[in-house]
Amino acid sequence: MKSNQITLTFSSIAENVSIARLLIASIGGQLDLSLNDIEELKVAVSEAVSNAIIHGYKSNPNNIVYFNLEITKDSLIIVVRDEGCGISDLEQAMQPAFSTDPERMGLGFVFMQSFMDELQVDSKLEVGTTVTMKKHLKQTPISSH
Amino acid sequence: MKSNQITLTFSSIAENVSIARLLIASIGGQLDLSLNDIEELKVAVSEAVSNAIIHGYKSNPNNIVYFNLEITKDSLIIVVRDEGCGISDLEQAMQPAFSTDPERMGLGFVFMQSFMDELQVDSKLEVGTTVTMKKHLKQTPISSH
Amino acid sequence: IGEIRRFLRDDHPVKVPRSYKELVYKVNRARDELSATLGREATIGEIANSIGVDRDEIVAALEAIQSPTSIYDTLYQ
Ligand SMILES: Nc1ncnc2c1ncn2[C@@H]1O[C@H](COP(=O)(O)OP(=O)(O)O)[C@@H](O)[C@H]1O
Ligand SMILES: Nc1ncnc2c1ncn2[C@@H]1O[C@H](COP(=O)(O)OP(=O)(O)O)[C@@H](O)[C@H]1O
Ligand SMILES: [Mg+2]
Ligand SMILES: [Mg+2]
Repeated sequence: MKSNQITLTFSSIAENVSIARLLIASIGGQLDLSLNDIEELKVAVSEAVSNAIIHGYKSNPNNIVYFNLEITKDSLIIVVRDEGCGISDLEQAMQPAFSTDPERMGLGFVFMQSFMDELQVDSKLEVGTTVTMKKHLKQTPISSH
Repeated sequence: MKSNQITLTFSSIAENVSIARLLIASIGGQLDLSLNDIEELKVAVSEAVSNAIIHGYKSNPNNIVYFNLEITKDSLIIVVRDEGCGISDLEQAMQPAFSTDPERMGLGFVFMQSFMDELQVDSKLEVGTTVTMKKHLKQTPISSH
Repeated sequence: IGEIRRFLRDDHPVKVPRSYKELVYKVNRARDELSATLGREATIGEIANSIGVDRDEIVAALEAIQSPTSIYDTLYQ
């Protein structure tokens, strides 16, 4: 697969989570991954994008979420960025079952971590949050089409 | 449907045409358009994006195509832009069956025109081409083509 | 978790055309058959070839039938 750069920016409304999911799934299709791998990518992306909308922007629809994909020979790099409120205690936020919202499960970062090969979160209060996730790609098996 | 802004930028490779198609189809679904309307939007978008890649950038993968969607209360505005070679004679280019490539059918602009409610093309040699297409929402579309 | 499931279900009414459900049924069957034959997970391209559709049709159908509820159902079994 050729190298490829894709950027999606969108209003922070819940409907757009599905657009980000479709985009990553389509890229998973281009990379000829298994349905299982594609599902995992979708979950990781959903969690990161939902966090940007719900936590970063407090569901205010007038903000913009930045979603960037880079495909190289051996990896898929996904960046989800918001210019929202930021995270005050990152170590705590990333702990399983921790959430600042009692209604939520606090498993978003756990999913990102377990479904991706690398996860890095950078955040600054009142500046925003950037989530960078990497998936190593196997050298492509012979695909017939 | 709430107002929504979505921008997709991508490497000018043929595989990415299908991403633009998926995206517009998903938006069409959110807008609750008919399957027929969605199919037409997909064709109009494919034609505009393919033109940017094939004609604007001569299929050089190191260039970027800009695809912008804006949804307002009463319309869907689609902009496809390239920073490629531009069109020397726009009036001629938009005529049915005209193509600078003898292998092609020259019907791209015809489809865009007939499937969308408004079409505007701006182009400048060595600067690039911007295609702006508009679909009115909420009026019962009596298919006229 | 029951609360959350109900919330997600009520909050995201998803309309699914029957053709998508049928396609997903075929996809799942092809996936099982191919994976058994190959002795590994089938790729989406292999599944697409075997049932004669584009990969993106599979992608669109899977997303359309997917409600947030089903994500959590899968993950919390
Ligand atoms: N983009 C973000 N902006 C601000 N805060 C965030 C962001 N992402 C995560 N957080 C914080 O980290 C916590 C844990 O996130 P997560 O593991 O996804 O669980 P949940 O979303 O269920 O709360 C959130 O409750 C929130 O306080
Ligand atoms: N984005 C573009 N950049 C440069 N030239 C273009 C662009 N879009 C269209 N053209 C020119 O206009 C002609 C007609 O386009 P179209 O109606 O789509 O037919 P076709 O793509 O089959 O040639 C093309 O052959 C090409 O010369
Ligand atoms: Mg979360
Ligand atoms: Mg054309």
